[in-house]
Amino acid sequence: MINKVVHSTKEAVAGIFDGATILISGFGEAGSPIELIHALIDKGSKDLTVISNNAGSGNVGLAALIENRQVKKIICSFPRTAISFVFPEMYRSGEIELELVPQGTLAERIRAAGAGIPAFYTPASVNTPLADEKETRIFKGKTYVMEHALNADFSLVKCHAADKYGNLIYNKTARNFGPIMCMAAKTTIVQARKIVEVGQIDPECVITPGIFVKRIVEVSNPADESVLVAEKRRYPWN
Amino acid sequence: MINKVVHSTKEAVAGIFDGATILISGFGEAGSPIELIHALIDKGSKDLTVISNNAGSGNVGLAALIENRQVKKIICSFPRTAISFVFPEMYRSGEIELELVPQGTLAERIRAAGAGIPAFYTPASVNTPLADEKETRIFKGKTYVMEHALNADFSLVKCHAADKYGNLIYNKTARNFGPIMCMAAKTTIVQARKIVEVGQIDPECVITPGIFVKRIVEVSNPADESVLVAEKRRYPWN
Amino acid sequence: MELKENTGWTINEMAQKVAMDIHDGAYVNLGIGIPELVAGYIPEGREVIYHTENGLLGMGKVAEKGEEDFELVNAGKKYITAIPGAAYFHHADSFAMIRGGHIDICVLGAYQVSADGDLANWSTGDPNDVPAVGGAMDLVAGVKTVFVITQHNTKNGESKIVNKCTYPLTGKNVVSRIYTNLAVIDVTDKGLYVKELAPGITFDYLQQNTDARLYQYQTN
Amino acid sequence: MELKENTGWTINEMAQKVAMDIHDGAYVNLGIGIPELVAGYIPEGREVIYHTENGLLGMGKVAEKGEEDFELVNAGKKYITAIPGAAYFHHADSFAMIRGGHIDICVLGAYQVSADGDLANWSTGDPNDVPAVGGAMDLVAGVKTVFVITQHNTKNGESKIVNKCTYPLTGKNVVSRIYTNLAVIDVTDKGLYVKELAPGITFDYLQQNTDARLYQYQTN
Repeated sequence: MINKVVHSTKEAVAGIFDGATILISGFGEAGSPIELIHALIDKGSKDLTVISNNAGSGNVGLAALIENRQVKKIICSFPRTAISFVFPEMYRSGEIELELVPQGTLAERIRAAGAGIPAFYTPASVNTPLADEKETRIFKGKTYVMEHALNADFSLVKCHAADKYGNLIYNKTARNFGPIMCMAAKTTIVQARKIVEVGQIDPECVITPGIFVKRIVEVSNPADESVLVAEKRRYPWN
Repeated sequence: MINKVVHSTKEAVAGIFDGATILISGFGEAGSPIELIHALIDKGSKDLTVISNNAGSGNVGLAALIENRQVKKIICSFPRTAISFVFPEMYRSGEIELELVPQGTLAERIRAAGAGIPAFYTPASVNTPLADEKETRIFKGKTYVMEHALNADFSLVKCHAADKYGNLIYNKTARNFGPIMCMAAKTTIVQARKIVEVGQIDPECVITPGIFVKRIVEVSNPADESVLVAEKRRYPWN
Repeated sequence: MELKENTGWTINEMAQKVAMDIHDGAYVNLGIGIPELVAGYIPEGREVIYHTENGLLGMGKVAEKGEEDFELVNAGKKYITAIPGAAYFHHADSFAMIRGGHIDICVLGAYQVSADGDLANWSTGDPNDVPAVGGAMDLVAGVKTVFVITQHNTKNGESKIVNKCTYPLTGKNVVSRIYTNLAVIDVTDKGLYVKELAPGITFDYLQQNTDARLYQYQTN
Repeated sequence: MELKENTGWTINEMAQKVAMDIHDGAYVNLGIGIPELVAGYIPEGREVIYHTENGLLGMGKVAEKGEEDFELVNAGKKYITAIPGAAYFHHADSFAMIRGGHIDICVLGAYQVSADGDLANWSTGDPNDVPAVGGAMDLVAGVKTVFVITQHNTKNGESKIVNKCTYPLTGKNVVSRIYTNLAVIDVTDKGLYVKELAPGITFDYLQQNTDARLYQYQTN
């Protein structure tokens, strides 16, 4: 019988191998699966390619994963924020690779991966350095750039509630990349604030249908990244 | 102040011009905006190109629009059903043009139009007659066909409830093409079973955000197409 | 040798054979018609989630008489129900599930299947027919495993399992396994291998009623 | 002639100028920073719906101190609120709104704007800077009307309105109107036309502090 619930974040991140490509949800701290990321730090998988909108803050979550030298490349739209220093320093010293992608193109490339679309055309970035060396094409007199799907081996996603089928709902703007990242990975791993009974999520309001989810772990009191950053916490915990 | 509610289906279909391209929601009768279609029959706009999954049943709704010689071309995945005869007869006699599109490609072309994607690649229909004369391309060793966005001038959509901002929710599988059709037309016209106060639709459960909707009309007791067909009704009403 | 109608398995037995090959936890899309029977034969203890491409994951049984909801239908436009834990979505999302390789198994009917696993099931090419395709081409292009369930021969006794399809294709090289009234046949890189014969059907009889060359698995 | 800091309109007056040009019922995306001020100056009687590209239509005011919700932020990661009638959605849907031409107006800051309406606002090209683009390229490519709000000159007195951008472009031929502390300038096919001058600013003064050639609308 179907039950995708696992009982620890350690179990949730099992099998994430060296060299894997991983989608990580979140827009800044909102929707960032910080406990799953910390479990991945504990696991120690290396040479990861991470696809995420930002590159982390302070010394926790995604920034800590980068600081722990587990990420060789990040595919990202906005790798700097007010309190980010880990990625910028490693980027300047050439220790990490960056593929900069416009935010909407990033989202659409992830959605395309989930939808079985290998490539599509977008007007964003045409005539800019980010379209250099990319194929362009004119449709109805307007120039577009061809962009490829961003498939991944794993995705780490935070949601509000899940049932054992893997149906998910999110909370407010913490939804952001979650639904499309769930679609685009071979193995989607979700941390939910609560796990509810099958049938408790209104079928009209399911945001991620269970088919896209492989493992769910309940993290009922997830850390607030901004609080950890303000307190100058560091993972592994200092 | 924003209020997209109009007070009659006649007012709702105002401005639909001869030669317009119109998206019509529904999968069979579920989600078919039959009252808006009838208003369009009353209006009499001609030489329409209709994009819809099916081609109507009996002598009401979309079938009646076709029978009334208002449609010159239909873009469709499945133009025959158990009780469809209007389209098949006119098709055989060469009175209406058909562009047959696989259902998923139809959906994706509509979504692409709404999302500003002029073209994309799909594996569906490769090596079949429906890909004849279409451009193909190989990505990672697999062949795909390029498909273009299906933009429209108008869309006629049925939903369950709407607020005056145009936020919409749907009912069960009557959702089908509604949300993507709302995105893909210059002017989206919606019939809602009920109009509710702004704020009554949970922002987490809005399916079509109001930005995609131009006009809403309340049709509180929409006809059931299958009942009309069983009763051999004909529009204009016999 | 003439093929009698209803030789071998009944349609329900064929559906049962398919059902046995659907694993616990599978996400399954059943085509319109005979494939719909499969849902009735999933063995006890297995939970299967049905997808219907018009926008529902977690399709339940057909609606009881008098309980029909005109806005709750399956791809065949039958009135159905939804299970607890179901989800509704729009067509682009529904076909993202299909095209994106998220559905494990689909079960489809066929006009013809070729030795290479090509499928023809949407058009006989008859110019008098109104062409209609629905989701068939998306399903065969995107679903991980495509099962075909079909009578072995047409009513005129022609083989549906052919060297090369003469009807317009739905997809090339897409079918994994064929369930007919006479046999279960695997489509492999090395040809069509007979996995199981219906009671009373011999390999030779099967081959005589099949255009395409068949092979037997070696047992030793 | 030397340009004094704070010559002409204040930032708030500039934001007010922009707000006056936003029509009732408009769907608007405000960039991070100065553009955010615009929301405070929408005239009474006009209803404007704000889109924030991280997944909300119907953004309300900034959250009150102590009322912040860590999961309700805008594109600048500020804690905000949502209005009644708001809707949440994922990033692909959010950028479908942008790319698909559904947003009426966006208001962005600028490093440089060219006479052709080219915009540079994401990178100074400094190799020591970590490049970051966010949604700027999608916004200028997709939103119907792009307004720029910016100081007319840099802190070093250089003109931000140039013949040709020297910084990396965000988009080519995308800006409709520029609101600076000195003037409101329309980007037209025939060049940059001055729509309004700040109090005490003459056309000649403006031209002297602007690299690109400016034109005056003919009044007769």
